[in-house]
Amino acid sequence: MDKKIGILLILVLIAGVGLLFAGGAGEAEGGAEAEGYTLAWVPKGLGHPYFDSCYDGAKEAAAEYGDEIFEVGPDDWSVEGQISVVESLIDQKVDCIGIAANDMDALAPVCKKAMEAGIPVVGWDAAVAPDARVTFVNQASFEGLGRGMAQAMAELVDYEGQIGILSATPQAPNQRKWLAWVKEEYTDPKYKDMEIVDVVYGDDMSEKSYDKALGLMKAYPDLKGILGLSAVATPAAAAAVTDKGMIGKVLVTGMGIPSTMKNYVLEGSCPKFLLWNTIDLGYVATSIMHKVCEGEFEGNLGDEIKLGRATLGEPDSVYEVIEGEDGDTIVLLGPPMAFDESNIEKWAAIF
Amino acid sequence: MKRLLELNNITKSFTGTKALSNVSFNLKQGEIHALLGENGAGKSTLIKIITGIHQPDEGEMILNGVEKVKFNTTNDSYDHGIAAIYQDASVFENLSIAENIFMGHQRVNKITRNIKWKDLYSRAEELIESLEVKIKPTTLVKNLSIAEKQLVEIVKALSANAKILIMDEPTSSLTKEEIDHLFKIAKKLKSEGTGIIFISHRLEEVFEIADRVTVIRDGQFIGTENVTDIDTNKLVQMMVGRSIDNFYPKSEVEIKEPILAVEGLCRKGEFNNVSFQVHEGEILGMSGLIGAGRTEIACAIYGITRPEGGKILFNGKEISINHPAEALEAGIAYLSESRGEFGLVLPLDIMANITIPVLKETVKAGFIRKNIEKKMTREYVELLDIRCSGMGQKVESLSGGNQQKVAIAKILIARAKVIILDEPTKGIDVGTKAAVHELVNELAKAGKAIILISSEIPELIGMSDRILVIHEGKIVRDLERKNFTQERILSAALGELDS
Amino acid sequence: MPSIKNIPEVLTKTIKQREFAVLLVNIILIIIVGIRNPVFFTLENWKDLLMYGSILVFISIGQMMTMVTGGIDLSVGSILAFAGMSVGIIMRENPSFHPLLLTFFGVLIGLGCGLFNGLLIGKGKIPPLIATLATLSIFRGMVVLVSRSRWIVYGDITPGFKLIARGNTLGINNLMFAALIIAVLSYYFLNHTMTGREIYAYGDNKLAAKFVGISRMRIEFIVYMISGVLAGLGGVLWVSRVNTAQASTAVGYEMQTVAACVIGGVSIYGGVGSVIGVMLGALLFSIILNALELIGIVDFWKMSIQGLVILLAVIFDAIIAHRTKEQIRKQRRTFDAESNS
Amino acid sequence: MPNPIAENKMIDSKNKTSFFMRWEFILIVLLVLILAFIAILTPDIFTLRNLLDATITFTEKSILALPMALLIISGVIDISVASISAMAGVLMGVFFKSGVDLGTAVVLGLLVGVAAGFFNGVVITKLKIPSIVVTLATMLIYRGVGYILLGDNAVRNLPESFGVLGGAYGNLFIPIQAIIFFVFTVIFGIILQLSSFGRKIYIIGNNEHAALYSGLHVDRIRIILTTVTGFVAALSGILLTSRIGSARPDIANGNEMMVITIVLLGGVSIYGGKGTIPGVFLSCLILGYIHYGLVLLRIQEQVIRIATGGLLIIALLIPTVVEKIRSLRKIQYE
Repeated sequence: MDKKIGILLILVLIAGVGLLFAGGAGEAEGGAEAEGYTLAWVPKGLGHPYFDSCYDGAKEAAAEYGDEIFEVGPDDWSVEGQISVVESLIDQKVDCIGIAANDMDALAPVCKKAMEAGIPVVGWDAAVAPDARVTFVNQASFEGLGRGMAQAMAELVDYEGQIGILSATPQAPNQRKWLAWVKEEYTDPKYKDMEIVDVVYGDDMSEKSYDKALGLMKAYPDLKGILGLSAVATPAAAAAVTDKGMIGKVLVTGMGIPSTMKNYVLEGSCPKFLLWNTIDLGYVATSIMHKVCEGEFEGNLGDEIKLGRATLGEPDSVYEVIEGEDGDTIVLLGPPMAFDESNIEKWAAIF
Repeated sequence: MKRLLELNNITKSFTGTKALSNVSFNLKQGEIHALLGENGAGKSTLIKIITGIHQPDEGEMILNGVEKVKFNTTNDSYDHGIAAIYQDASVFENLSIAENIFMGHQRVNKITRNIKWKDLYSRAEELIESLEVKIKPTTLVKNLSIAEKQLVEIVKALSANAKILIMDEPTSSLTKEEIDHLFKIAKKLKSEGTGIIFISHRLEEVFEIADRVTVIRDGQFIGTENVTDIDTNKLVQMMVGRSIDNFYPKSEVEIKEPILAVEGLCRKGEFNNVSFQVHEGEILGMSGLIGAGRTEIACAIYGITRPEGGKILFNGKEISINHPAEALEAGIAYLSESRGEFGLVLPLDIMANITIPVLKETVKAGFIRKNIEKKMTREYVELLDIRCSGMGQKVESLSGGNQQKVAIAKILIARAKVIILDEPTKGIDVGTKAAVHELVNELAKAGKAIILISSEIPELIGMSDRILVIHEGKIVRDLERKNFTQERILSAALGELDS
Repeated sequence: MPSIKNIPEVLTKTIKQREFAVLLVNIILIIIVGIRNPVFFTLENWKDLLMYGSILVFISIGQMMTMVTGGIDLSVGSILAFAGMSVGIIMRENPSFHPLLLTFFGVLIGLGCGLFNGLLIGKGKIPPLIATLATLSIFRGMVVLVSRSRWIVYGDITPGFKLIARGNTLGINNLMFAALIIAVLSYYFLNHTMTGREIYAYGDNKLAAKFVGISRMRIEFIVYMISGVLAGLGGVLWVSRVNTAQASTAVGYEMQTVAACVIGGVSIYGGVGSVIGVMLGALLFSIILNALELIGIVDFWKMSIQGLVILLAVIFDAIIAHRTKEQIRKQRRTFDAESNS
Repeated sequence: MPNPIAENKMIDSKNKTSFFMRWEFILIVLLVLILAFIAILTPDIFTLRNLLDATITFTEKSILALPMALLIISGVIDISVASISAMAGVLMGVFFKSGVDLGTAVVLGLLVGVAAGFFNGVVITKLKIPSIVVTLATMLIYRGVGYILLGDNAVRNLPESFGVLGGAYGNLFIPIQAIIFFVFTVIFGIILQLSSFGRKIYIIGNNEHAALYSGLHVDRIRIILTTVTGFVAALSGILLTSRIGSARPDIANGNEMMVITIVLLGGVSIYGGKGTIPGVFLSCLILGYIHYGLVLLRIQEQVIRIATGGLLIIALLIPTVVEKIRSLRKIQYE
């Protein structure tokens, strides 16, 4: 009796695990095709809507060029995880790797290794060190977005009062650059009546960000606004404001994904926020990956490439390699785009 | 007289080894039936079959002469009025006495299903009083002495108001007075018609209380006798299959220099102002009730605990011992009374166990050399004639007696000059007992100084050159061999000094 | 025996001492934080604090039961996330479902996970620590699988569902109400029913438990089931409180529950632990988190401070325990020599 | 008199000995199957070079599994190892930044690990607090130290020469990490299986009281073990730091779980007293290559996570089932 159940248990487990293998393998098949290049799409981590919408764009481009593209990433969003993913991609001899680096320097060595192994690396969303990549598709210049968010915040609280900043993980390179630019912008005298009282970190986890936002409002009763520096932080802050019934008293802005921000925009807890078109980001990055494989594109300063379709940033769908803020060479997706009740409905439907 | 219980041709085996084969046994109403046999003879297995912990492979069990029964859990047997007291008090330390007594059988409210605490405690109160003991039923068991825990066990059994009461070595850790008390209770129950199965290694107890005695050896049924029809030697013969003429062969050894001396040793709550000397070649007996402080004194000398006053002199030099290692270094070895817990590493093999104190001697260039280890071990396995399939046999698969021999071998291999033996014959069978006594004498001859702690006064009288009697943590008597008498020692141990 | 008479007092004293100590630390902390930042005393703050604490309380109670049997359940965090995510998805697909129905689903999922643990530990005889270590990864993996990497976001939460955490019952916020109910029920279950007592007995001495016919399997199934159910319920309330569920929801939460138990004086050897102790432990833990927030201690110090608190708690326990043992020893008997000196 | 426990033990021990004979064997079979699995599904990738390279991705955990095995066998567990790794890595970076030359920085980092492990050991043994609780607390403390020191930064641009340690782009045929791992395996294997120290570990793990009464310095030995574990944890943290070329407080997150999984799958008993280094070594490779293989198959991380958990459970169920089958057979024989 006991024995039967014991064995049964094992069988169930084996079956279960087996199925999961099958399931997993199945997912991996996605978009597989005979000819064309094999492109590896490496987000910062799995299970995040932002990166999912990027992948949608990537798949669109891959389909366009008849390439196979697949998504692999660390489920724990760790640097180590991402490194071992790239390690295995090298062994798999994929044709090109597109990566959103969890850490600019930490990923550099392994990306170099990939390049040495003849696998070009294209950065997107978050850069790897310049010498470890062909090029980097920058969704929006850090300056542009940083200053943009700062101004948006200022307009909402009309240039006076305390504001708190809710950022993602402490190490995240983008957030740190944006934060720098936000502070830079606020050095301008016209913001003299505004004060950044605190910068807190929600580790890109909703509930932690949410608790941090509550914490901000508690610790600074006169708080006028919260600036969310990540697609997770902003909705979390807005949710906190809404739940505390502080709509109008505390205003939230920053960057976010339309589908997750829609309700807040309509409720008024976050009347306005910024972002780029994530689908375009994926689309452009993948197109470039293809061109790189074709050898049509080396990412030298001034190189131009024409994409299959127009995008928000480049209506004429021609992109040029320009000088980045850190003196590196990048492809700029375009200006950040503002979402408010006028256009939220439309975009929320898209991503 | 009506037969309460009948076991016919019971056979039981564990993974190949037959623990019992064709054993028959019966219990009459209102009798105390002693069950005897060496360790591993199969007594406990038989008991566990009766209580439903194990199920027999063959054979039948008949209750009250009519009802054929099969017990699958202890509850089944409990429901048929069978209750058992196990040797190793199996209690719930963190629960109250009352809960220990009724665990699994609490009365609950029909509707709310909640335990009726008042009822629980009052019933416990009664039962405890019926034993003329004074303990609050709300006391947590972890605050009781070993003896008191035993009593809780007994009360637990009584609570079942059992028709059949099994006492599995109930006396092994009780003091004389407590034993007498227990026997009073047993007789009372007997007179009320309860049948009692009584297991003990102390033959004198059997003769004192039992009506009939059944002996099993190596899982075989040897025979059932009326106690009045047999004597000790006959019984021993039945148990070991050979007669032991002299239980306590005391050989005269000339006593040399004092080697270990303690002066005014104190430890709060355990013992106070303890002073004595032990000489080379001397066997110093230590008597006293359980918990009188004998083991505590030994532990303090051996470095398990720290004395809080007084000093220890070895060869006249004062030494401080903060760890057993230092004691062994100095030449003092200690054999604990519970070998399972403090003596042996049951899952390891004989070799690994015996060589622990001298591990470094088996090492050459950092590695343990099996051949050296084997040589060292074999010497002692042969010396003590430890019955085993080989030096690689796991100790846990040895019989109690042989386990004890391994523990002793471990002491011997340390080559100590002073050897403290704490209840070396507790719970081991008569055959091994004699062997141990033999060995102790040998050691004395070899000029070792031996401190022999024992609850069996005859043993002490038989073996010792001198006997210290401990009472409530103090040495109350220091007797020369010529003045040994049961009475003197006992009365002193009980604190009734006739000075 | 003269020995026993005075021991119960000693012991009850020390037992009080522990719970008392936790309480004391609580109070001291409250005062200090209150002085440092008056906001602490505002009703708002306490509401947040307790809303956070409530979930911790009842999941810790489940954890306590497993620890009382001498086991541990490391998978509560993952079960919580799994249940929360699944319920969120169900809600997203069928917004019409009644919150209570959803809650029921959550509990059901928790029950399933708990049963699985119970099966491994009770039937499969796998040591709890490892079994739940394994299911910790398994359930966590399931979260991402079922979510198909689409989070449950604010927009997916129906107003009714939000009310689960934010609504009131008899004037008390639902979370706290739930916590209270569960605490009371568990207290009754553990202290006044046979099964409850058998759990303690089993954790205290497994051999003796066998002798009195307590079924090992039954007990272990029960405790891991309860732990799972509470974690499942916790998942629902959690999502309803923070209005989101994602892959990383409640990662490492099991450590917090264990911490709450340890601070509350649950022995990891089994057999010892009280609902009140755990409640106090959980409260202390929540207060610390909240306090760090308010005193504006730099974020990066928090982890170490939490660890330090746990360490101090256990060290304190160890010392008390040691003291008690010495006390009992010294009182076993007194010698004339000492009594006159 | 043998009580039921003792009797059951008897049965267990009989099974276990003959079972543990075969435990490593089972692992070998498992390993072969997995390698075959990889070879068949991805023939072009199945080269020794690749397999060795792959070790890089799990060496840090593997070397840590070795001292952890000793520790668990001695009846203690340390779940703060991952935190020690992170702390050591960060401190090394911080020292280096503060101008100390690299070598010294590394040594200092290792010393930090030693100190941390020593602290664990002392609290566990001297205050007699269960190790899992102590290390649960120190896990948070140590992990926190990294954040306190670096906050939201990471120590970047460590010299390239340092990167060689991690084997990330050292062009030797065998990655340094792999070498370290194999050497460590041999060392720890000898210590546990052949030396008297190893014997003492088994004795303590099986019955610490008996060990004490036989004159073994139980506390001392356990402190030594926790300290060694701390040291190796630090080393593992530094290797990791070298591999990712920057010192950061968030590395090695959750490694403790992985390490324990390795150790237990290797046949070490969580209750102490049982287990071997060869077993642990094999389970290192098994788990390492399972992960590697599944990633090659582009199976998502979460699935791999589940698979690993499932594997652990299956491994742990085997003894129970084997035992049941045996005992049933036995009874039929009678």
